[in-house]
Amino acid sequence: MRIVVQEAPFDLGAETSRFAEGHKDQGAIVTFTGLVREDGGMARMEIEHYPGMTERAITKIAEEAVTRWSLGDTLVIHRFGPMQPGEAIMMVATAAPHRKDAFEAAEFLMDYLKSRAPFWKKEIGPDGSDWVAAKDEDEDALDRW
Amino acid sequence: MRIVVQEAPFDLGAETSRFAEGHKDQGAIVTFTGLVREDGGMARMEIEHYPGMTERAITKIAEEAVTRWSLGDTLVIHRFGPMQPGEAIMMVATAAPHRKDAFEAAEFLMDYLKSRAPFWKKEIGPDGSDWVAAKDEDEDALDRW
Amino acid sequence: MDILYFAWVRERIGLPKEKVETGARNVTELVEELKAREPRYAAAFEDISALRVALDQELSDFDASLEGVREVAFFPPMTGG
Amino acid sequence: MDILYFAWVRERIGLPKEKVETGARNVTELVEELKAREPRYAAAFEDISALRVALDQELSDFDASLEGVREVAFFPPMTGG
Repeated sequence: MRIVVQEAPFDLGAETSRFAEGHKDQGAIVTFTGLVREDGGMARMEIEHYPGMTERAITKIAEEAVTRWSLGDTLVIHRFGPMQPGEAIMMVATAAPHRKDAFEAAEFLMDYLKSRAPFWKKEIGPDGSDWVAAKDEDEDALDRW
Repeated sequence: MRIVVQEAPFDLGAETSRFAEGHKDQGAIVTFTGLVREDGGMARMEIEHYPGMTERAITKIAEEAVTRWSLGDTLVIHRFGPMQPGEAIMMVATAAPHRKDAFEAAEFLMDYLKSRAPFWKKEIGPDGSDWVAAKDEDEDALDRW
Repeated sequence: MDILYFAWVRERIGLPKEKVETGARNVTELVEELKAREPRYAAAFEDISALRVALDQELSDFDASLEGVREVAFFPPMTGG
Repeated sequence: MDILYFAWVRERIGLPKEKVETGARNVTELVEELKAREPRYAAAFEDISALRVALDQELSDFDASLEGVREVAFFPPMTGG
């Protein structure tokens, strides 16, 4: 289990390679990557977080995933601070003997990271800035687990 | 939509980077990678396929995914021929505005590639070789779509 | 008509591809013709439920018509991914 | 007791962190004390249903006891991922 909370950009390809290289005994690797969408309107994004609690919350979520599914390993990288459109905000990766476990665990991690890890997104556009509002559907997504 | 059927190994990290780079307008990228498991018993794997039908079948599956989910793009790479333990057999990638679409479409692609694309795996061990038997659960997995 | 065999079907029959002249109207009739030829065909087609068939590179059924079909392929259930 | 504010709660109150002396037994009582201080607190805590609270870095509830708690954090629903 590797959990990284950092301000710096990360290299999605290199992290994916490194994770897969380390899990040749597993068979199935799933990754999810969240990008700052390049849709023309937003100049940049800023993510605030709660140092200390962030790492604890993500660790708890990842530990829960490991107890629920047969997983070889899991990786979570989540950035904070300013980031540009097109940059990766975060990624999760799961390695498992079977694809069903790898997929479900990755979805579980994402659903919980969305609503239970202390990050707050702010979008900064040409006319000002706005905190991203939490969506009811993100809270509802937790019900399935 | 990019579909690649090849004998040569591919670089998972580079393919993942390239796919994400091309979809900065999407927000969510999911990848699945299947590896030849390094479990000590198997010397190598060989995958036979049905040239011509393979590309048609994968294209049909990918086109179906695009009609069912809101997807920016999809990538399928599948190898045939001999491969060593630890090597990647195949990968799929999906790009979507929302994570639910990216995840579901990737799972759909995997479920159909398993049972509807004409590939056959043979495991070659120290004491001989065996064709991998299809699992009932793989056929059953199609029922959910 | 071209007939293709893959995986253990190919191994049992001992060849990947052959041309046949047939009056079979559907896949089941073609299978019966092939089984009558030689024991290796009878062995390969012994349990039809363990086989799949594609007509002109589209997955199909054993009761499908062969009218206009140029390429028939027999193989075990796929194990890709 | 340390009180931390994040995102728009921090912006409305105008500071990220402060120390308070309080006799509040639970989070709701603490919120009432803070609201009584100044309009900017009243504004930040106007709609409690739009807020979340963490006690010593664990997500908690507004009726939770503050006994032994050293750090309380208020923030809007998280939007990570």
